[in-house]
Amino acid sequence: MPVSVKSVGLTRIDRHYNKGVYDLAVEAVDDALKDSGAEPSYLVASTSASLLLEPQLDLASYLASHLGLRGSRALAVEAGEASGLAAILAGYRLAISTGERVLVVGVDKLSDLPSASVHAALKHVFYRYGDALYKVGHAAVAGLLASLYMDRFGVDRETMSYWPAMMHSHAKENPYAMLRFAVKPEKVATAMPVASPLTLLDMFPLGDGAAAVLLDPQGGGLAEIASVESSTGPASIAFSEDPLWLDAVEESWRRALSTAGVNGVEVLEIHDSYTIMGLLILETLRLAERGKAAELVAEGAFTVGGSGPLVNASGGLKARGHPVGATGVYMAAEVAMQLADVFPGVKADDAKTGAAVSINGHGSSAYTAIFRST
Amino acid sequence: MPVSVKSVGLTRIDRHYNKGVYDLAVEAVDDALKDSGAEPSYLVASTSASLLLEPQLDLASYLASHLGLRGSRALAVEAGEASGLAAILAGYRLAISTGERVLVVGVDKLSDLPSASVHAALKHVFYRYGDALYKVGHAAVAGLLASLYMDRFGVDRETMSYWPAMMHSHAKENPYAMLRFAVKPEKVATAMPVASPLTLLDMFPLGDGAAAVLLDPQGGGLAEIASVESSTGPASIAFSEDPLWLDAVEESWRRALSTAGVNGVEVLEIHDSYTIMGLLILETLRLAERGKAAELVAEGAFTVGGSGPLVNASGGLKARGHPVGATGVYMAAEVAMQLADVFPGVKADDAKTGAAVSINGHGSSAYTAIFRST
Amino acid sequence: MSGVGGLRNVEAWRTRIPRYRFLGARCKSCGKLHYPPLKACPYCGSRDLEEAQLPRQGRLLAFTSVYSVEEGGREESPIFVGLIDLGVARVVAELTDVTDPSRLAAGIPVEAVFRRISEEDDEGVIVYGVKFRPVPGAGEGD
Amino acid sequence: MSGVGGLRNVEAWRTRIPRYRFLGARCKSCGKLHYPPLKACPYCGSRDLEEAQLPRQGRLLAFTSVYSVEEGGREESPIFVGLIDLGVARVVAELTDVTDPSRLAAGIPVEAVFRRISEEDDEGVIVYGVKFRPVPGAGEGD
Ligand SMILES: [Zn+2]
Ligand SMILES: [Zn+2]
Repeated sequence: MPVSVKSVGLTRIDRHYNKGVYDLAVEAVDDALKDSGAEPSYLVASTSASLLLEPQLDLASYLASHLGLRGSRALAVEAGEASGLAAILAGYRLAISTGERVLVVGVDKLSDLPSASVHAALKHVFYRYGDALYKVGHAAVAGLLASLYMDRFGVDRETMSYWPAMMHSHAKENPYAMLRFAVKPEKVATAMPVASPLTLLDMFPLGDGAAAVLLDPQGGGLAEIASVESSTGPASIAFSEDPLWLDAVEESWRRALSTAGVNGVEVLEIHDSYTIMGLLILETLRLAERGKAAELVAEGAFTVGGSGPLVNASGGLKARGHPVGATGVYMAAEVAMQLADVFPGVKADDAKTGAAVSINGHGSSAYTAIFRST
Repeated sequence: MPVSVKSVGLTRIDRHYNKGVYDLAVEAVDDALKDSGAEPSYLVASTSASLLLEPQLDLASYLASHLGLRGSRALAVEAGEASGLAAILAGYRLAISTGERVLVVGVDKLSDLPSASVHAALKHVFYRYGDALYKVGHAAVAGLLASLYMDRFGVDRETMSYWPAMMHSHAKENPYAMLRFAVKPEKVATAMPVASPLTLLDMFPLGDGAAAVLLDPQGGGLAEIASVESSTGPASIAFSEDPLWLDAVEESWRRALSTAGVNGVEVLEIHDSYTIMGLLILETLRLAERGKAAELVAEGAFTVGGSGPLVNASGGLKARGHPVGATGVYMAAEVAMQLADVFPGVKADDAKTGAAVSINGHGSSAYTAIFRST
Repeated sequence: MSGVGGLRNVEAWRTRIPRYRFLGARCKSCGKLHYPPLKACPYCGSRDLEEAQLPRQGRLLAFTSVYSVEEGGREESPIFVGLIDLGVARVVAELTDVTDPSRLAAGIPVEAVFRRISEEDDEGVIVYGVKFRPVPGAGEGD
Repeated sequence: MSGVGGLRNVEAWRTRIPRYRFLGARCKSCGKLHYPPLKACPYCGSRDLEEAQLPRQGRLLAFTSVYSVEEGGREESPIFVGLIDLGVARVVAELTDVTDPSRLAAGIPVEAVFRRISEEDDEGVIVYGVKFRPVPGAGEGD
């Protein structure tokens, strides 16, 4: 029997000054367990940036204490920005091989410290002795990739701006999203510069959030897990023959499709920390030809009624938000809700298959989880 | 077919000023893979203190790059001081459920920073808003437990000193140990105080190290994994009816014995960050009556020729060393080597079963791995 | 600060009330108190908790003199830490105003006082909260 | 510094040689060079590597002006970062001596210079290494 996503719980992503990691995590878990009542045997926690900003080792066991799950088996999984899906992978494997219920909880807080400190911490998703060496924060690599992309494919800034606009239009309908307002494409290029050609409107906001997913090897619930796969990629964009092609994404996707026995999916959540990463993932997944993703986005291919799958109905990292260690768990929960037709926002009508694709940084690692409706 | 410890690799624990985490990890992995030649599909990394001291997110994927394992699936597991065995648990479950080889690598560096900074980082194995609140470093809780123990059971300081003496006498024979010299029991009480009644000779040294274990679902190699189990415990010693009884250790041990179908083991590596933790674990495992562990140690019960199992032939955290995130991987490797009769130090003659028991802090979580000879 | 610091500004503010007022939680299911308050009872796991004032008087169950301390605490070494029995709960806390360490002993009465827990750091945050001191005038073992 | 700092003292010392001398590694198996040197070839995974001097002259493939920078870098905002093609290898590096940002463009020649990478922090460590600058006197697109 396949492992299922029995239930999920989400908190709205926001600057939760009055809530700490345990407050947020408990809220998400309460939401996930409110109907099932079933206690999990394993707790897999996923936290990333907070580990550096407000250090806590063995966070998973202290989280178990806050949840009243003393005696459960608890551990934390970390893979940078892909931590959430890495925790789903670990939880899935635990559920399969033990036959026990596994609760996966992603939680992270980015709003407690000044943004300059947060950027210094987030920079460490890149290689410490390489791209993270200079005091340039988190955005530089995305700026380089965007610059390369525009040059190589002759894509103009305005066309790329349809990505954040689409994300905001999706997030408006998602009660869990951090940025629930529309953004016109023409406003993107002239917003505060972050790493040229990218602006603040191309970048994820710094917010706090927690998401919980209860995995059940007895089946039932929102959706089934068809496969969870991953691959590591190069340690730097400098080590890639073609940095605009994300090797780790391609490989994790190929593995996941093959294991799931499907050729594609109808609903998709992908990692768009910056506009360029969303576009490169679309192209690496072959949902758009090279250099054509932005144009397809502008044409509405990936929103409701479009020719492609529905992508980032949540609003994506850009507008739903990106509480680093929690993001992959949000993605998994959102896709499962879509397949059960209970996602409280933009919906993929009658979708039977969905996927979440998460990466760290420029693609030092990538994770793909594929779900099917029950 | 059971998952086996195919091969292991260790670096000597030391203050490796000239080696970083990747240097150490690669050394350990080279040692582990030198004979097998088999490439793993999964890499599970375990790092704990270094995460705070020399931050690197998604360390596992950068480690894969250093190992030439690009395209492998890599993630990091963290459970404080128990991270190493938590990584073994995750790796074991991955190996069972995927049928693929899993390389578990534990690595940590404690010697790069001044010890006051290291104590500030290590303090975070305790609960951030509780026992870790005060500026007292890592040793305070152990001091409290030792003080309680001496009071309650009328154990004198001198009797407890036989633990570090035994650890040093074992470590002398272990080429991978950090402190390879004898310590007389009478020197312990008068060494530099750390957290009264404990002294520097009751405490693990701050060293760097890496250990690698290749898990193979096809069997063969040094030993078989009979079970890996864990349990969370209280968030503080203040929340325990009896803080001298380690609930999480008892539960993880009970679960592991039950799954393995054994009543005990012949060779054992346990977590003795401080003398008192070693004694409390011996008692919680019922290898000594309450309050009698130190006396039994002094009588030689847990060394070669003793009445009990051989405990910490490596020299333990006390003298082999305790590179935090790596320690559990060292333990697993050492027990597997004992069962294959290739441990290059004090040997358990003809042992058929062995175990590693690791905890975080005061026992916020505990892990037990049980091995049997092939 | 080259290593890992204490509570950050916003989190120190967010978590101040229990520390300032010495408020723990009482479990409505098993009746037990604990401090600092978690979101679940550490004894029975129940999530049905209410705020509860902890007594300020207690007895020392055990203490330790910590010498190997972290940065920012070193100049005051040793620092004394106690496991304190408040009757309805136990707490681990720093001991302060220890003028004569030789009088520290299991069983002596101690009382909660409001003190500075960490000095101003680069972020400008000073953390306050409860420490315990030997009850002035009370003899050892009273 | 209230957050997460740069290289620590000992690790800055330990990793200084490749940074000071701009030394990468050449793969004996596939022949490719990379910088900073890893323990395995990023292209073919071979562990059979040898030290290799990187050329100091190259061309800018792409650049970005970074405004949202971390603490310790903010006063110099924007900071320029480039992906540089050295022929035998590519590197990501900070761009320095950019007196006229409007002349930064893909294709311009750049050269390696030895510079301070991070200022003295509380631990007293200053990290030096290679940055790249537009070749003085070379016109845009030369
Ligand atoms: Zn209760
Ligand atoms: Zn090569």
